[in-house]
Amino acid sequence: MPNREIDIAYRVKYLSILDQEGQIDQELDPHLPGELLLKFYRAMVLARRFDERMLILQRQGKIGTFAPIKGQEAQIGAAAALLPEDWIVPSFREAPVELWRGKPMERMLLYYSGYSEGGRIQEGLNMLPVSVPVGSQMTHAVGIALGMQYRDQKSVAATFFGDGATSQGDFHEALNFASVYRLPVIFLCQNNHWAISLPRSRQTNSATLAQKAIAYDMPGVQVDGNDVLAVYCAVKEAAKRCRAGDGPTLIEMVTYRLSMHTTADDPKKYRTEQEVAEWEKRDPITRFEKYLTERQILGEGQIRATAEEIKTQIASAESRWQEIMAKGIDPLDMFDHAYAELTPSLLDQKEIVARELEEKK
Amino acid sequence: MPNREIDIAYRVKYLSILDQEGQIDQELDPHLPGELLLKFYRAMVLARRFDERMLILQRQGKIGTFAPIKGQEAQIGAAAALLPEDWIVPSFREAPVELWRGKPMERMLLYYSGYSEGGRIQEGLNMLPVSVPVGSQMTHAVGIALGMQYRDQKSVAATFFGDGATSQGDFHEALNFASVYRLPVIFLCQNNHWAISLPRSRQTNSATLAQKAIAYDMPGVQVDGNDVLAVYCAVKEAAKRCRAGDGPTLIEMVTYRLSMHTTADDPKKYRTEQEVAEWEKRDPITRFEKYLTERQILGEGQIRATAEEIKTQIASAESRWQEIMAKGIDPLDMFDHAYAELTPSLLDQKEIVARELEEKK
Amino acid sequence: MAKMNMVQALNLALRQEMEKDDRVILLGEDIGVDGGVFRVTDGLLDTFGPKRVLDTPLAESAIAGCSIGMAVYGLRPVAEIQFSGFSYYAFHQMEAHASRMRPRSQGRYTVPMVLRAPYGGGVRALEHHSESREIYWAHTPGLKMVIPSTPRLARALLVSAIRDPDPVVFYEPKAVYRAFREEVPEEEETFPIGKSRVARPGGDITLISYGASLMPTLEAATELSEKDGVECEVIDLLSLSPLDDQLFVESVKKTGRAVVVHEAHATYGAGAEVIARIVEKALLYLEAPVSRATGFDIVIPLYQREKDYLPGVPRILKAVRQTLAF
Amino acid sequence: MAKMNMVQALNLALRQEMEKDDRVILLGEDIGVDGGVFRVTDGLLDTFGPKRVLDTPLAESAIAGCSIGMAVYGLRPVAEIQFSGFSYYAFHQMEAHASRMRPRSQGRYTVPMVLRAPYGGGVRALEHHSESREIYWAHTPGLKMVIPSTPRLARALLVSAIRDPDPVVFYEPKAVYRAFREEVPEEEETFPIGKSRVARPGGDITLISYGASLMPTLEAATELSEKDGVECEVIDLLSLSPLDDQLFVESVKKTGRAVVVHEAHATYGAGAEVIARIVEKALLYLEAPVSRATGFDIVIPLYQREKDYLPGVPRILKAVRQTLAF
Ligand SMILES: Cc1ncc(C[n+]2csc(CCOP(=O)(O)OP(=O)(O)O)c2C)c(N)n1
Ligand SMILES: Cc1ncc(C[n+]2csc(CCOP(=O)(O)OP(=O)(O)O)c2C)c(N)n1
Ligand SMILES: [Mg+2]
Ligand SMILES: [Mg+2]
Repeated sequence: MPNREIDIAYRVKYLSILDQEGQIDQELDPHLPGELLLKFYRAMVLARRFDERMLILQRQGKIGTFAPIKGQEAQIGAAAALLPEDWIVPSFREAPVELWRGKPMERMLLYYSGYSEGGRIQEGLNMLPVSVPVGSQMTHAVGIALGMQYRDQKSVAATFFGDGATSQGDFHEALNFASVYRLPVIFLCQNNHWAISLPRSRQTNSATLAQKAIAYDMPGVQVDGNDVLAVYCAVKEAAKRCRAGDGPTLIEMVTYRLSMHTTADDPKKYRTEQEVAEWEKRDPITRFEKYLTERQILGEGQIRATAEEIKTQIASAESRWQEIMAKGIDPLDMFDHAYAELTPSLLDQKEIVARELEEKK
Repeated sequence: MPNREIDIAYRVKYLSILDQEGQIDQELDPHLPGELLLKFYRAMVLARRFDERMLILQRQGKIGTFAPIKGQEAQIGAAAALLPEDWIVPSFREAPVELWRGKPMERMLLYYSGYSEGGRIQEGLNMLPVSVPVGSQMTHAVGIALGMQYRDQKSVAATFFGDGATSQGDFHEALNFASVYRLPVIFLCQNNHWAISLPRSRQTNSATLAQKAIAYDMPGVQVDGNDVLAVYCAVKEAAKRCRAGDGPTLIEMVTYRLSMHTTADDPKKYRTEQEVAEWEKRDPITRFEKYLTERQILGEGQIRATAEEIKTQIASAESRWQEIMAKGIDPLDMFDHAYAELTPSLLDQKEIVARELEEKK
Repeated sequence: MAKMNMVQALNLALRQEMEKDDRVILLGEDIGVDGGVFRVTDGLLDTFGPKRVLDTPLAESAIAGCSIGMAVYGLRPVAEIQFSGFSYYAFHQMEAHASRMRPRSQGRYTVPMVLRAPYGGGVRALEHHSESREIYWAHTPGLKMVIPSTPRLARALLVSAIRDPDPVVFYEPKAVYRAFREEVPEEEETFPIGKSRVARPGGDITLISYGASLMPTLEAATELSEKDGVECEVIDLLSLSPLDDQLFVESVKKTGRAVVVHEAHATYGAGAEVIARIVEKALLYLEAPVSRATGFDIVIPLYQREKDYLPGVPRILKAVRQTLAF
Repeated sequence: MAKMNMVQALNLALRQEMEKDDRVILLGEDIGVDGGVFRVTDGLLDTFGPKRVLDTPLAESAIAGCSIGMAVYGLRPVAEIQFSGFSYYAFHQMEAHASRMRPRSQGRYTVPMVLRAPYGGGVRALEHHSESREIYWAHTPGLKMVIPSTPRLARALLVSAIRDPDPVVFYEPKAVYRAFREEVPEEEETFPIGKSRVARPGGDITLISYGASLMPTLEAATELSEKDGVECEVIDLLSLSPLDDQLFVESVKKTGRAVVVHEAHATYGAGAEVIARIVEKALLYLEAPVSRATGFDIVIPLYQREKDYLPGVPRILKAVRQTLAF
């Protein structure tokens, strides 16, 4: 057969469980315990409320630029499908995941209000700091997975990135390495349809992002990224494959950035209100709330109670944040984490700043 | 269908026309004129003989390191399928293509004997210089194609690279840009099974390199890269698509590096003689010679005459090379192509060398 | 003449060069529909269309690589890297190709491209958005590296950069983008690449700076004049490569004292080369060590600490007074 | 003690550290089966197996990125970039991540990795195989940058680099790889990163150099002693970052004169920083301008012109004699 079609082993799948009306696909229902479903709900609402609060603080000049996550809360399904010993390597739009994992809100506020000290991650939390250079963090997850493989740990390294990030060379290199070494990596692409002003359709010409997995003979899955159940199930399955030694998976979570790119951005310049309205109908929280209510897992009272609780929780994080700032953070700290030990030049330079601060008093 | 397979538009094809016994597939025979077939033959033999001669010169210390092309001569089929106004952006293992395009052998000898002057490309020849950093040249072809599109030229930019190069991020970025802008680029991957000591199977996990095109909804074709007719036809077709405005194609030419990676390399360290012997049976020249002979396009006498002619041709190129070197090339030239104009510092620095050379006399 | 900030002045330069020369093509992330995250390319897509203003996928190496190809083909690409902190994704392309196409092809091919990128601190930006690492480019032969300091100069230098036959890396001080306005003539103006200028004449000490640091340097000079009666001669380098050492060497011969000011890290920063040139060409005129008021050898911290990191007026004043007192 | 060339000495360092510490993992192109194109990793795959000696796909950015991940996870990756000319594919990874993981995470995560790469000219190599651009790394805060000059020092310095808690870029002068042999003790030796050394004591003039340039510098010193009766003190920097200025500043205080020698481009090269430090700390001791005998501000040419490009003995002699005659 000298002119034939080549049979490509991998096919790309699409998964959706809970549709935008809150109707579940009976066959695919993972039958998760109500308690877990409520945890999902609470995490998504917390993420939404914290995001709204950050936006207000930013508009008041109390924090600097940050990347809102509104509409992408179902990402917590991915974090929920992993174990604490698994590693998470985020991009910069994973506040919901960071919260799920237990990063304190005051630390996030500290970071976005311009204190490097906010970047610290508490001991025991297997998560890298926010990574701003688009696409660059995926190979770190691959390296971590190499470590797990070397140490015979049956853990997973999951890394998040956007649709825009798939255009970076580092995306390709990361998937290739992960596939060549059959590493326990889950590549979680948050396709939120926009990379600042560039729509997904002009970012790359492929019908799906998931199909890019075929370049590496790697399973590729597209899921409804606003469906927390689908996200959870897809990641759970990929994690199972990882732990069994069957290598990496690429998961495209189809979602939408309902808010601006960052607080420095004006999306009116490049997209229609209509498009946004269309996606508001597919809000991950609304449909999940509807589903939980209809199933009587969640009641009116509980919705209100949760809202109150979350309000208090955010307020008290803000107080702690204010306290930390009020206590003061030594500006000279900026020299202390450059290297394990200060170099002679840095000692001199630290001295310069110390004197400047002294004179300013 | 919430859990369904996604239909990927593009399928990958395999093309072979002339098998390793020199038997042609009647249906696929492109029926090229005998004259053109003889031109192919001559070009492949010239490339082989020049390569052998370079190896001798290198072993004698007369030229420096270079990358032998033995076994990969059918690449000229790709150059032959293009027009003079098309651009070629090579890697470093395309001496046959460079010769086909008319780059003088003395210039190539000059380059590999350590004279930057050898890098010059004559006016009118649309070809970039050899590119050593693996994978980096593909985006240049994409840029050239952007230029063609902008200027409404119906030309093609064809770029060569190896199997190893497909692992570089720049490969991915180049294919993505070409596909997004629907550019007239042909990506010609010479899969010669090795990247120095790394076999193709460990370079990437995909069954084919051609299937990587699916990541960009781009046609991907795998051809027998030792079959000059298949290479010619595949590139011809891709070029047609380019000129019609239908965008880029990825072509994987399956071939084999019969010689060492470069003259600094010892392949015995990493591959078996047996594997090489296996591939010698698929030699692109042997099969083509057999085919031409059987078809009586080529006779014994002509084979000998061609060999003699080529010998003379190479010898006279060597003489011209020796003449250029004997005439002497001014070492101070090294400053002259840094910028359009020498900067003040470079004038000073050129003066330093001028004085050093003076004192050495 | 209209009063413009640097963003507007850069926009003017791009617009006029695009009108004049159809080889000029812009490409970069979010430069079209969005007009660039700092609005430097605002309105240009509307005027010139998507064939001349390309919104690219998110890949800096490809942006540089395609620019190289376009330039070889005969165009004059002006690529925007959204922040200089991301220009290092394109570093190997510029290092290995843009800078070498001319020598490699022995002059047959040239790369008349411009790589624009906002750089520097002082605007409360996120991580990786405030670096000042121009030396990476300035130390790379085959490239030119310029940094304007005012709107009018930015416009003139950008026009020169676009017309330059060689690749130019053009860093734009984002702290200056909207800091002040200056008269910018509608008619064409250029400024020669490879030349510095006297930003303020004076005879007591020479202050050498560029880019965003020029503002505090001039402020310090004013204060020194007013409070100390010291007249600083301020040299604005503008071009880090080729480096024009004539102006500052002449100035130091006159003043005998000098301070170099820049945001970039001190060690292996531009100040070092400036000092080396002074030593080579005017050692005997020196009456005091040349000192440096610069950023430190650490990553620039998040925005609360930026003012402690950046060489502001107090640090400059101190360096000048110490140098004078030596 | 066995006599070893630098390749063997580096191999010894890797082998012993791998034996001692199972966190040490090697990765790179052709480092396993092939033993590295310069054979630095020869035999290590056989001894330690494919889990500790990884032949990687051809992607420098991923090599660096994976090393960062491995280091964060608690391993001690030693990555080889086949030639320093290709290390710039990994530049953004090192610039944005390796160098910043510690400050970004406020000390929670560190990147104890080594990025090894052969650098420099003089071995008749192809284009992109002869660069000397260590300043890119040395100017990057958060990284360390060292270059050994002899087999014994190479071994000791590599051991220190592997044990260092921070990322170290380790350039190996390939012109020295097989140039000479030196006694290298079987037992462990380290050399502190951030320290330079006196390679030859003397009182008349200070020559400051490092890496491959140390050989011609020492040759020139011998010739000056024999022919001119001039005793040069030769300082071998070894560590470009952190830069140890104490030794050369002390030496210049003694001799009053200095010449810096390196292959790298003159402008913004290491020499500039060395001169700036001398000016800052020992200006009044200087009896002549510090001069530089270096590579030029052009891409290093193909091998026939290398000797005219590189700072060889004649260029060094001339610089020294001019400095002495000043
Ligand atoms: C390497 C790099 N280039 C450019 C930027 C500026 N930038 C920040 S986010 C962004 C778009 C990212 O799009 P995507 O990957 O889809 O993630 P999203 O913002 O949609 O979550 C850009 C261009 C950056 N941070 N890093
Ligand atoms: C960026 C880069 N990394 C490493 C090298 C060293 N090197 C030269 S060729 C080569 C292998 C290339 O393999 P492939 O792409 O398959 O081309 P081939 O040599 O087989 O023609 C390597 C690693 C290089 N030239 N450039
Ligand atoms: Mg996005
Ligand atoms: Mg190959």
